Amino acid sequence: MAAEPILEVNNVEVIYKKTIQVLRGLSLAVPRGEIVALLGSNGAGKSTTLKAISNLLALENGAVSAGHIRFAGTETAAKRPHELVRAGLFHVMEGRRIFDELTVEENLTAATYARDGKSGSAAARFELVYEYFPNLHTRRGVRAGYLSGGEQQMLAIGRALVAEPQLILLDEPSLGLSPKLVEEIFAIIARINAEQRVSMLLVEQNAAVAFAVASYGYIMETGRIVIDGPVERLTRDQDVREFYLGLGGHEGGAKSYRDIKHYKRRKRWLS
Amino acid sequence: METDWLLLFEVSLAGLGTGGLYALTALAFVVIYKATRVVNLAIGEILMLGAYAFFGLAAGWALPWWAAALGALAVAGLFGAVVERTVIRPMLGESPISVFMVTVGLGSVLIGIVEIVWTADPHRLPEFMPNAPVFIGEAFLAPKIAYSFLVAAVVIAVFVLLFRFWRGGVALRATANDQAAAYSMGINVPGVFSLAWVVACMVAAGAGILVGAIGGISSTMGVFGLSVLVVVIVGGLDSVPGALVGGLLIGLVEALAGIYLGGEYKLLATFTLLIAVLMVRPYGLFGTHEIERL
Amino acid sequence: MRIASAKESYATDEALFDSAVQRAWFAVLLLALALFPFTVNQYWAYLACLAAINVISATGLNILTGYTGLVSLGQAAFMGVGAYTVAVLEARLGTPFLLNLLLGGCMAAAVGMVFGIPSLRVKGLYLAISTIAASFILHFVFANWTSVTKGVSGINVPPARLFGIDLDTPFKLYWVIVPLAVLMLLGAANLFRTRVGRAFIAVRDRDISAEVLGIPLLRTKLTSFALSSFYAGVAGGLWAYFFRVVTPESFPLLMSIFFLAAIIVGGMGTILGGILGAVFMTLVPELLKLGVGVVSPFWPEAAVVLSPVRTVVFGALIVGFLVFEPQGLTEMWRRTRRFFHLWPFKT
Amino acid sequence: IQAGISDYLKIVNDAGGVKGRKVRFAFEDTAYKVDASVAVFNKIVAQDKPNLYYGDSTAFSKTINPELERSGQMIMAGASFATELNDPKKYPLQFMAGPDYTEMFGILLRYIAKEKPGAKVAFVNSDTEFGRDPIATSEKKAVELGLKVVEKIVTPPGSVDVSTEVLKLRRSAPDYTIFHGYVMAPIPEFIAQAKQMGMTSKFMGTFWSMDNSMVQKMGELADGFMGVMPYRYYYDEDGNAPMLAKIRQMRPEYQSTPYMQGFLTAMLMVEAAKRTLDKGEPLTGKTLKAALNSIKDFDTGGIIGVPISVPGNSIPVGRIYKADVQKKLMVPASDWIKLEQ
Amino acid sequence: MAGDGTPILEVDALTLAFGGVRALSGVTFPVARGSITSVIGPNGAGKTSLFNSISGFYRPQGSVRFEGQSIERLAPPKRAKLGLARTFQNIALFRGMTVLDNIKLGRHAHMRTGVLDALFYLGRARREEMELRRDVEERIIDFLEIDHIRKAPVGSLPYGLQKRVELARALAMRPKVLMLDEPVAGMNREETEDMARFILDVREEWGVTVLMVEHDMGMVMDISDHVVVLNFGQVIAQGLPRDVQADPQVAAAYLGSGNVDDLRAKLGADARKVA
Ligand SMILES: Nc1ncnc2c1ncn2[C@@H]1O[C@H](COP(=O)(O)OP(=O)(O)OP(=O)(O)O)[C@@H](O)[C@H]1O
Ligand SMILES: Nc1ncnc2c1ncn2[C@@H]1O[C@H](COP(=O)(O)OP(=O)(O)OP(=O)(O)O)[C@@H](O)[C@H]1O
Ligand SMILES: [Mg+2]
Ligand SMILES: [Mg+2]
Repeated sequence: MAAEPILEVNNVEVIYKKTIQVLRGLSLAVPRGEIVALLGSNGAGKSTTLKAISNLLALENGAVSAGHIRFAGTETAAKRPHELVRAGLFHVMEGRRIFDELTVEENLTAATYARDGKSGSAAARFELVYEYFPNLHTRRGVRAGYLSGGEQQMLAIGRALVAEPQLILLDEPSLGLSPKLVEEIFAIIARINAEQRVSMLLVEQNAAVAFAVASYGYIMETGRIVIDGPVERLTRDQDVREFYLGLGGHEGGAKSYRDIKHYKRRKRWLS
Repeated sequence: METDWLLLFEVSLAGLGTGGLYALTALAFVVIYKATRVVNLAIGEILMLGAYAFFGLAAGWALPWWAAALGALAVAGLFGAVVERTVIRPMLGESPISVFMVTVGLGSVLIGIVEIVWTADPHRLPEFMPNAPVFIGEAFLAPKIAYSFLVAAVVIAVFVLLFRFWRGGVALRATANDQAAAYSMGINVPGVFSLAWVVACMVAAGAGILVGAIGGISSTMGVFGLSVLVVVIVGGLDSVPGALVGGLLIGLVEALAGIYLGGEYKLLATFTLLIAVLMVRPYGLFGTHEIERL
Repeated sequence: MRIASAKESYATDEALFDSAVQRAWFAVLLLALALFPFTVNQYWAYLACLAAINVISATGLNILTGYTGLVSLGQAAFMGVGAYTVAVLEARLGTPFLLNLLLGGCMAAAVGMVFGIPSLRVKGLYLAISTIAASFILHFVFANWTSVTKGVSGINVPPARLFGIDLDTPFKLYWVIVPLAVLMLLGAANLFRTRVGRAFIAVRDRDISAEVLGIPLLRTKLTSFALSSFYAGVAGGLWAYFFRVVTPESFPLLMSIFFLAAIIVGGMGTILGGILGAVFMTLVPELLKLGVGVVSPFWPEAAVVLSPVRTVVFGALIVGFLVFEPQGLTEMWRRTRRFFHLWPFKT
Repeated sequence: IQAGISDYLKIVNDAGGVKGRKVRFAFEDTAYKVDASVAVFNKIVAQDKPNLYYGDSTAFSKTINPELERSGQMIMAGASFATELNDPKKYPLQFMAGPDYTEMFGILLRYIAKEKPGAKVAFVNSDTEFGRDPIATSEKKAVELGLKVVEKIVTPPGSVDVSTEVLKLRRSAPDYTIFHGYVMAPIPEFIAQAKQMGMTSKFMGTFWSMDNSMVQKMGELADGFMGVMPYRYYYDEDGNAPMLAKIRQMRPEYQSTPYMQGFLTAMLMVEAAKRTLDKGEPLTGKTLKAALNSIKDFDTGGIIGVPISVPGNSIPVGRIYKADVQKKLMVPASDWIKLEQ
Repeated sequence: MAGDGTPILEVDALTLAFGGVRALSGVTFPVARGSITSVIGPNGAGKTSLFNSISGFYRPQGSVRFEGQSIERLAPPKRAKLGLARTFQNIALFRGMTVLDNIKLGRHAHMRTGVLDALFYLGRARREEMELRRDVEERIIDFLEIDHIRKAPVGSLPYGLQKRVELARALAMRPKVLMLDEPVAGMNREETEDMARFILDVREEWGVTVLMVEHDMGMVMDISDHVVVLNFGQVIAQGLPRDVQADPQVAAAYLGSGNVDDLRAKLGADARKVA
């Protein structure tokens, strides 16, 4: 990689409540303008990684106990969370975390705080959001808590659009979305990335779609990266195919859930 | 007994006047609740602190009344900032019961401190409001009540406008709704917290000066906060218009109950009203309904 | 970890005290309680009784607030109902002592249920404030229902009689109050081994999901209110026999706050928390007095500021515990135990 | 209060004590909470085995009475002048160093009846046990004296804004308004608003709202405020008051009326103890109380302006004082009024 | 099985509106005894609302029949007692309890212990609790392979295990119909496989009917017997999985291309368009 990456994570360790270690020397990088996927099983520490980057760990009694995180060349530890956001690092948190008591439009208004210090009109960005997600436009006066899961996810991404950041951390954007909407949202993610040159770090369970938009992938288990590489290479990896893409059936095709055995092969990287 | 319309009118006016003070104090309460989801049971004691600070500055240091009032507001603001920083912020994320008990504790500490510094004896504030009686038509209205009502009305109007037209209103509510998410929108969450506490404590202190001017000050004047609690519950914990309407309503009900039933019925009437309102509208008249979904 | 230790049966695993060591400690504790009054003077017997009464009431509140999540500021008023019931029964009808207590509890439970009705619709802090209403409305009744309560001057209560003995000193009452407290605590602990207690916790954690899972909300909440007020009522009844006079001002709102503070300081939602909190909060004023005794030779005015200092300390304790030890004394107790458990291998 | 007690005991002990016995004084603050008071009582009784006890609130006095009788060891007085306690049958071992609240009202009403026969009177009291205490009986008393009780107003405890009550008061246009159950608030605001409305009523208070420093805090409003006081004020130099002189010598700054109360209580207690010992009897509750009741035409050294007796549990004597705003003092407005039993 | 042929659960003309939003309009479909029936549909189509209506949390118009009996007037706890158990879209475990207690809680409606029994913990209370413990341990905990976490507080568990505990709790409810709202959302392939296996086994070994909402088409198509498609609160198609999948209306409203390679191709096209 020639240019300096927009985000660099080096040997980071994270501890919750001074006792529970979750990240154990994790390193990764997001090159400018690229989408990087971060996969891993439940509880591997993906969300924790994102929170460590956006400095939100303290709210959950967590702390980075070792390592460095650099965003656009500066240490993130030196900045407070809202300053990081205003500097262009936007975190779309797991579980959407929309303000359920505010209306849809007020949710977008809240995101304008991320634009403080930026030029350009927020109103134009609102238009853009409503163009990407017409559903939101029809429901803009409704309290967001009453939206369906998918609509809430749209709103969460919409807020990121309003913020106009340089780097978006996306935590499981496909969670609970219909297949069609997943495609649409990922298409929009790809579009945002292409049109606005926004870099993204994408955490996903749906490996197939994640690989469709990302250029590089990391896979983590219990707090550290176990394999990484360009997406093309990862999709050829036997374990990735079986455990993340569900492709390990006979003749390499998709295997059916009806045929699942009651015993499991262990992942190579756990041994 | 024939109805004495003039009395009814005068009593209603007096009730509304007190209601203005309730509304003002309730506003302090609502601001904190809106931004931090803290039910601040110490509001009555903060009001007392404001009144005593004014007393200390005006009677003790012999400052002119306006300087003493500004000083008292500053003291209360500082108090708010310190309390928010040292006590409330560490409680982020704890259960609402815990946080509200913290404010109960704070109230107790304040009472104790005031008693240590100024003893438990009651005092009177120096006079600073015009003394000429106010007549509306034939009806008499105590001047202090009238002027207090004016002050309260102006302050509340300012806040209503602020919440309506200022982006900060959204930031406040967003922060209350989900702190982590508000942070991730670029909202300065600790800043919002501090601001809310500072402003609310100043409003409460202002109310305290007015209340003290009317009824004198003592270490038990915090019970004023109890009526205010009824006001915010009836109006809705997070609603500025609710504070206003609730304040006037409770003021009126207390006044009428006091006259037509007797003083011992005042509290009974307001609390009965409280339960009745809650049975019909569980979130008060204007409070936001909690979203309940599965 | 405990999971690893093999249990012979589910029954032992479900027992209140699940190891022989724990049972032994419990026996020692009971013995200590039995010997206590013989080793101290009347003053300490008095304090022990008062603490035990507070423990009962705090445990009741813990059932409602700590376990069911319904914040109540009416506990003192419900105690008042119990106390008045007992006072009226004893002074007017002269019915037997233990029966009066039971009826006092039941009366309080009934009144508690009535004030619990709003809890179906009214949630959280709105509910907390509406229980303050209970406090004031009941106070009004005590003060103005003169034909029964004798109004503001209150009712004098003859001493309790048991087996022909007048229980008129703390020393004698100790033998009723403390065993009763132990029994009621065991009852509360049992509760949370069964479906009833689980339903309470479920309502606290997520009430609407609980309903879909088969827990009738109103019924559960009212049960909790009733139980909690029953404990309050019995505590109030004992209070009446203990202080021998009941007036409307005996059960102020401040007392309800005291109980809430006690369970917070002790640790909400644990039986031990109610005990530790109530005992601790009862003793703190006494400790302060000791402190004043120590400094008064150097600072003669100390006794004069004792009262405001007590107010400050009361508040500071609540704040301090919530900020620095949100799980309360129970958590400190556990930590200490863990320390001795591991000692000397680890700090 | 405790300063008054300890000062008098110091005088006694300096003079050699009671029949050679020193009087020891143990003090604890109770914050006027019944359970705290009872705790203190038990502690002091257990540790010091006293013969003389000074309690605080009415509720405490009532609560502790059974215990007092049971132990039979001591007599007790307290800060409360509750009418109920003034019943030697129910409270045989207690007394108060002044008139009870009903007697205070009685003194006020007698004064009014003399000044302005047939006057219209209004009672304003707080909705507390303390506030309600004398109201019902005093109303009868007023009628007996030919006065008209035109209004009775009750304010909730701790209420600050009384404008509606003042409106109500104005409608009844009383000649005299008696406040009871307050220390200060809301009396000043009551008077202020009443004056603004042009009311001509005279305003009166009872013991706890009559301390000079309190009254003077009302400033201008205090002008004309009067009330009943069983003791001489600290600065009162009229008449022959050697004890007051002594107090002024011990404590150069103003001492409040509760100080006087404590002082006099201690005086009576010591006197009772002395008389008991004189008779050669042991110090028990019964003997002490009997000795106390034997006190007849006792000279208080000027604390009270006339010789007193303690026929039952109270000393039904008092005097009307009136605030003088110029001098910032309470000055006598009547002679000493003694109620016959 | 009694009443063979008749569906165990029939939803008939359910209509539900929130303000202006029609969450359900005239939804009608049967759930055959012993089947795995899936409900799919776009976000906001009303699937969760449908579940909430069946379990009694919402009160829609129309009727719900369970084993031939109308239940739309019954309160939620009564329905639970009849054998309608469910899990929730957003995990709804009781954070203050251990895994074991969470599971035990599911049995609440089937127990009779009263407050007095509970206080004394004798007789009925003790007997019932012991029975419950044995049943939970031997049938549910073993079956779902969660013995290692039975004493853990649920709050600290990873997401996948939490979902499994929810399933365990639903099983403790003695379900006849088990309603699962997005059982594998947020799970990776491997965990999804585990869950699919449990669902199949529950049906095989316990004879429980399963009604499920899920967006993971792979799993839905593989294991369901019957699929119901909702869109804007209306049933737009139902039938065998492959028939539904072939329905063009369903594909347009819900499925998208269903093929990642297509997605990639489309994205590539988008990107080129921009460039
Ligand atoms: N606030 C917290 N306190 C203690 N432990 C925590 C906390 N948050 C997360 N953990 C633990 O840290 C580990 C990693 O959590 P994290 O949420 O980062 O996982 P994840 O990879 O995002 O999983 P998922 O796919 O479920 O979102 C888990 O074992 C979790 O239990
Ligand atoms: N309590 C409510 N108040 C108002 N509107 C509601 C409520 N519950 C649901 N809705 C609305 O009803 C519609 C259906 O919601 P529902 O949650 O049933 O969708 P869903 O099919 O489960 O979607 P998803 O797949 O995203 O979970 C949505 O538009 C939602 O906004
Ligand atoms: Mg995660
Ligand atoms: Mg749904």
